Amino acid sequence: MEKQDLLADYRTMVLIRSFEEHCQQQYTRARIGGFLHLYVGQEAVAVGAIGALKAQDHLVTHYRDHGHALARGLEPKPLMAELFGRSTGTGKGKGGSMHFADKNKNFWGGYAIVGAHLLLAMGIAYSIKYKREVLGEADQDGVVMCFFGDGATNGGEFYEAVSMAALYKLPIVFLCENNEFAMGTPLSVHTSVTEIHKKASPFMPGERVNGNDVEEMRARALHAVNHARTEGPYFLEAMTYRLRGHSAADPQMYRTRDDINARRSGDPIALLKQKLIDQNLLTEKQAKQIDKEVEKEMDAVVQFAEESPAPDLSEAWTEIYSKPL
Amino acid sequence: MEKQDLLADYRTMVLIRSFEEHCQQQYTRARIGGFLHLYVGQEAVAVGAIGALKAQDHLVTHYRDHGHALARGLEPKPLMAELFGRSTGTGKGKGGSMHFADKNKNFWGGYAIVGAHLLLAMGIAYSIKYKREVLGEADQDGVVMCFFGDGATNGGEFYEAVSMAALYKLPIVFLCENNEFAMGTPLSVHTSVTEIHKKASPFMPGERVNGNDVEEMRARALHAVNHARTEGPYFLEAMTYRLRGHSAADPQMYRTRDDINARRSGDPIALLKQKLIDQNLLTEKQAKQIDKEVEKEMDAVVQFAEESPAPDLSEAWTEIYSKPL
Amino acid sequence: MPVITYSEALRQALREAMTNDPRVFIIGEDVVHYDSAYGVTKGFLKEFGPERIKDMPIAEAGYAGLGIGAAMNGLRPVVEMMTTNFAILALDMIINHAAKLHYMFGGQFTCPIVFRMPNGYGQLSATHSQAFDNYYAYMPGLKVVVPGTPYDAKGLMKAAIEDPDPVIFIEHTGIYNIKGEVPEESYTVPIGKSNLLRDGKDVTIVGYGRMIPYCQQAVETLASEGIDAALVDLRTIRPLDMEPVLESFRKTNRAVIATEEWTSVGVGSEIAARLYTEGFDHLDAPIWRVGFDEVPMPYAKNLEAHVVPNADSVIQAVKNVLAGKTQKIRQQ
Amino acid sequence: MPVITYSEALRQALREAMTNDPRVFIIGEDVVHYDSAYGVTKGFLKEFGPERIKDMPIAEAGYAGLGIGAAMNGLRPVVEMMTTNFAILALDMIINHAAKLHYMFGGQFTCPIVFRMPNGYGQLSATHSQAFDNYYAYMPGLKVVVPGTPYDAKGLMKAAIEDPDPVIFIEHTGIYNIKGEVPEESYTVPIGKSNLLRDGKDVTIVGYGRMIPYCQQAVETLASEGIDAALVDLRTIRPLDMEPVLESFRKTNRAVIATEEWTSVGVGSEIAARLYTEGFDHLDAPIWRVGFDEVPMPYAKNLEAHVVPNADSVIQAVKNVLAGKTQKIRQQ
Ligand SMILES: Cc1ncc(C[n+]2csc(CCOP(=O)(O)OP(=O)(O)O)c2C)c(N)n1
Ligand SMILES: Cc1ncc(C[n+]2csc(CCOP(=O)(O)OP(=O)(O)O)c2C)c(N)n1
Ligand SMILES: [Mg+2]
Ligand SMILES: [Mg+2]
Repeated sequence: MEKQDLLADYRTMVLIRSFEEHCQQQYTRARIGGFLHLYVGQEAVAVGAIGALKAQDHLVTHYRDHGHALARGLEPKPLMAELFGRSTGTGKGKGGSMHFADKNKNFWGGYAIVGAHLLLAMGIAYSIKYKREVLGEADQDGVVMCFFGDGATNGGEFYEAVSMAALYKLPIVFLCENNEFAMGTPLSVHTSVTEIHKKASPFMPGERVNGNDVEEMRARALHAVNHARTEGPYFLEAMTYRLRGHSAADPQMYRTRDDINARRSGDPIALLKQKLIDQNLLTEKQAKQIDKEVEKEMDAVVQFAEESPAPDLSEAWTEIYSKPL
Repeated sequence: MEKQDLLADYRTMVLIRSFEEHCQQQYTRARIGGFLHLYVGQEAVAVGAIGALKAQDHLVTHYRDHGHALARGLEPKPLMAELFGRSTGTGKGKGGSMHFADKNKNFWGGYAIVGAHLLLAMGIAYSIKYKREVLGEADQDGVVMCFFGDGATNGGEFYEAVSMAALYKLPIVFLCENNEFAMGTPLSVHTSVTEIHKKASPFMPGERVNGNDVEEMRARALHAVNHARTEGPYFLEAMTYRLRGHSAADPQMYRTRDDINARRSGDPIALLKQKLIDQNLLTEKQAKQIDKEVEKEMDAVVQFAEESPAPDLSEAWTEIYSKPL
Repeated sequence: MPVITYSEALRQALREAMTNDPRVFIIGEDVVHYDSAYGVTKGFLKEFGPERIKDMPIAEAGYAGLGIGAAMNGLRPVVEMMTTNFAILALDMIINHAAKLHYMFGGQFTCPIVFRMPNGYGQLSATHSQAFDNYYAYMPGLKVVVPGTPYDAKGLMKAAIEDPDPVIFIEHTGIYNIKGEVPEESYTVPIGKSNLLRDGKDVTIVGYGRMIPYCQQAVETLASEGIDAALVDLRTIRPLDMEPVLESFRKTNRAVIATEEWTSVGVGSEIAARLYTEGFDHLDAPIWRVGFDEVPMPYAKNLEAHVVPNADSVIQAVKNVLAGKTQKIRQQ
Repeated sequence: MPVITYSEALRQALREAMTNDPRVFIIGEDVVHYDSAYGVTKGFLKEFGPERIKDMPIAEAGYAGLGIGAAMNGLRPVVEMMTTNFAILALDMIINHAAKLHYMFGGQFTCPIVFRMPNGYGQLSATHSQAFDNYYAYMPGLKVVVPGTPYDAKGLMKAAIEDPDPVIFIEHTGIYNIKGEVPEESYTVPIGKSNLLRDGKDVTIVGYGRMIPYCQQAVETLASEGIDAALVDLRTIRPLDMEPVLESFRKTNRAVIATEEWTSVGVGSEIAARLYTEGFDHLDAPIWRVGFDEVPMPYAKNLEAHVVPNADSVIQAVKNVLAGKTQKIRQQ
């Protein structure tokens, strides 16, 4: 596996942040509709964890999927186009924010039924093993990484996924982003086991890691992925904090501005920036330069989305079945 | 709580066994229809555990409910009548074997969707706490005991019940009868965590007990019920073995006659009988006498069922709603 | 009479029930800290305290079961499912338990519970924009109400909470803000009674829930064009009360059925089947059904707008019926 | 041609698919150690080994999801749900995932999966004796087949496994042992095509699945009484192929719809609605629908027999239609 390039990670994190800021803007301008769940504050989790994956590995995630898609290397343009509901979007405008996907990158998509996609991820992991062991495809050594939130660990589908992954010793990493809230419900209100990884402890090894530190995140993800590839499922609980509302329309009655401000010290981008500066890998000036470049890229991204055509109305009736009747 | 009367327990266990043998006979004679899940071999669990309950406590169970009903003190006659589909049955002939119930005994019924009734049990426990704390009913100090099998611990409803019982610190004992099979599927084939109580360990204390020893069963159940009454949920895993098929129609392809015979040494009735004889609490002659009395009682039970009328056809249309529209 | 929103009407009914009966309590996702996803029970925490309204974990079956167990033991839970799309995770609880347990234990237990759940859409894509009215309306043991006006929202909610049996209460995110006259006093609207909202002689429009405001618009537009349409609001979809529909149909001899669901195998199918059968001697033209186009809901604004019904769809359907046209339903 | 059971016909199709394509595998509860709950895949463990057929934990959503994920990644799972009653625990997987994912990701993923599940009853009481055909038939993105003969059981199973999209395959515990002619060779029966089983001039009977054998009996009895009934087997209930039904109806002008489900808001409702609408000009009498009485299923033998449809119910319905009677459906 590659040596971690912290500067590249920094750039990706800035890119994600900027993408999200632009989403918020375009949502306010009503160019983006529906539910918009921003990833602001959690960037180090996606960048660190997904950085631990190889090309043949697989990714499955939930509706808060922008950061995961960008970290996996999906192009921002078709993603923004998807948000605009344009035919050039990753889902041809049919999926929107919650359903980014790119089959070519083994990015199996964002799903919007909380907890449900863990089962699909488990199934994909099952199929990898089946292909290797039954179909004799020796090159099938991929690992599935599945992202979800703390709130998603209360539902039965979570449990069935974890339990079956263990039963069949599947190559899968369950990655819980514990951002301390499920929508507006605080962690301790929605579960008695607030150390989320312990919920999986009867079934598999796991640990809690600092999800705001991209280095630690990547290191532990590498360990987890390695374990999954060679031995079986592993559970990672990444502690992080969502700096924006649950969705772009969330009035955030459940916390104060002060609450949020108090957590800005944990902002993973600020932390990484300071670390890079401390290690003489980055100067303030270079950081500004990165911001500028990213900003410019984003302008082009928004422009691309804007200029893309809306889907033809006949598209409503395509892709219901892959083989029409 | 009463001092355990081992002789009374013995009698109840023999009663359950005999009831089940008669069920099997009547099933063969097509007087009983549908699915018939016998409790033969597991009698010590019901008698021991339910013996730990007080009158104000509650019982919820699954489709293998005959032993639980009898141990709770339901009369055999209306139970047999229910099996015969007669209007004198506990459910007026509408429920059958899988749905015994008696509201007056806080026996909330047998349910046939595997794992689902754990949630109802959790809800009943919630209501007890609510009545005490919100409605101010000081006498609400009941505990719910919920029975289920090893196979039932793989589904999401199990998990949600356990997790929510812990979150709300409910007065409930989860009692898993681990009889090593879910229908024909062996324990180690259906789960990676064969020490079932560990599945609940992130959420509550629990332990494995010898479910074939009625003394141990009752002692640990007393501990569990006490814990539930004063502190919150508790998990008991009772090790036992089903000596008959999953249902009366099961050809038992998944184990041999030898397999079963090898387990007869664990037969809870034989074990208890020996213990009582060893302690000079019972003679072979007295044991025979008990068998005879029970046999006689059962003859009357079957006769009652036989002579009871089938429900009037109009009964098909009653009790769909409690307040008809 | 005060004019208030559908949402406020629901709130009044819930508040009244909570105030009058301490056995009534509310559970659901984000009903407390988030102050309720669509604002219906906003402020209830302050008013009733943390034991009477409780945030649930994201475990739909779990808290449905909590409610059912509590109802069996004499409480009166109102369970808020955030949307009907998530409620299918609790179907086993609702279908196999709430709907069945009074019957299967020979009447020993009752289950006085209300499941609130909204339908709706709004660029939310395929999994968040469905209607499952038919899943519940099909089921013996359930009562299913779908109010289409603020007045009925309040009256049916009161009736649902007072009802000793399980009631599925289907709302709609698209009409929480519509307004209408609602008495301040307590009243109930009976479950199982359809309501003639407007008499007319040219065609009978039958609908419920979210389609009612659209139908009301349609009826007005049609009137301005000289078409006199009757409108019947079913209000309850199990059990179905067809009598007011038939009474109107015997005068108009033509009908349009407007339901917001995929058209095939829906509640509208049953309404059509009954209307044709029981109104057989009064049929002048084929009935037309208005619903979603039968595609998973797309995200893009233009596509979504293209496949959902609205007032115009109803107007067009009426015109088709009056012209004697025959509907061909597309499934693919 | 060999005469074999419905069950054996299914087995042949499954065996053939398993033999020809190593991507095909079977998962379900008690399919291995118990040798399959209703015996359809008996002996498959020996024939195909433990990786190709696997006992699942009692986690319906879990193994449905396992199948869907595997299907997305190129395998061809056949998922056996022990009965349709338990399958509702997997509805989120089927409805919100299998049915939607091709569409919502703009065609990037496919989901070639077959969900097998039997309906049935037999003194099993309320939670084990239901039919949910309508839940699936309602859903865009799914195909739903319900074979009523051994021939179709084999041919449709082959077609379902070869289909690149999710197929719900509804069987019935009551007809696993019926017999019929089934070619030994490989063949498929196309999904989405109804089948005229018998031509007739007096009335058109429309049914599918378990009702087909009953309808066949009914048709014979009716013939012996001088009533010439046509019989159309829908075979697929999504998408609906109404053309053969209409063709017959245009000759008979009268129809009976026989489906084993609660009558209201079922698949039969849709068939009736379409038949009335599209056959409007050919209506001579109200249509009659045969189904379960709308009660939770009781355990007692006499009660159960009283509320389920059979050949006699179909015969009686035909006579009612021929007498011009109007059906009143009872919901309570
Ligand atoms: C089954 C289901 N129930 C409820 C919802 C509504 N909902 C969407 S996101 C969410 C909160 C999820 O919280 P968490 O899993 O912690 O993820 P986060 O949003 O914090 O990343 C809820 C309740 C849903 N989409 N699916
Ligand atoms: C949700 C659901 N799935 C499947 C079944 C069919 N079924 C009935 S009992 C059973 C096995 C249950 O095993 P376990 O929980 O160990 O209980 P035991 O029968 O051993 O007492 C199965 C699979 C069911 N009733 N409900
Ligand atoms: Mg969270
Ligand atoms: Mg067991």
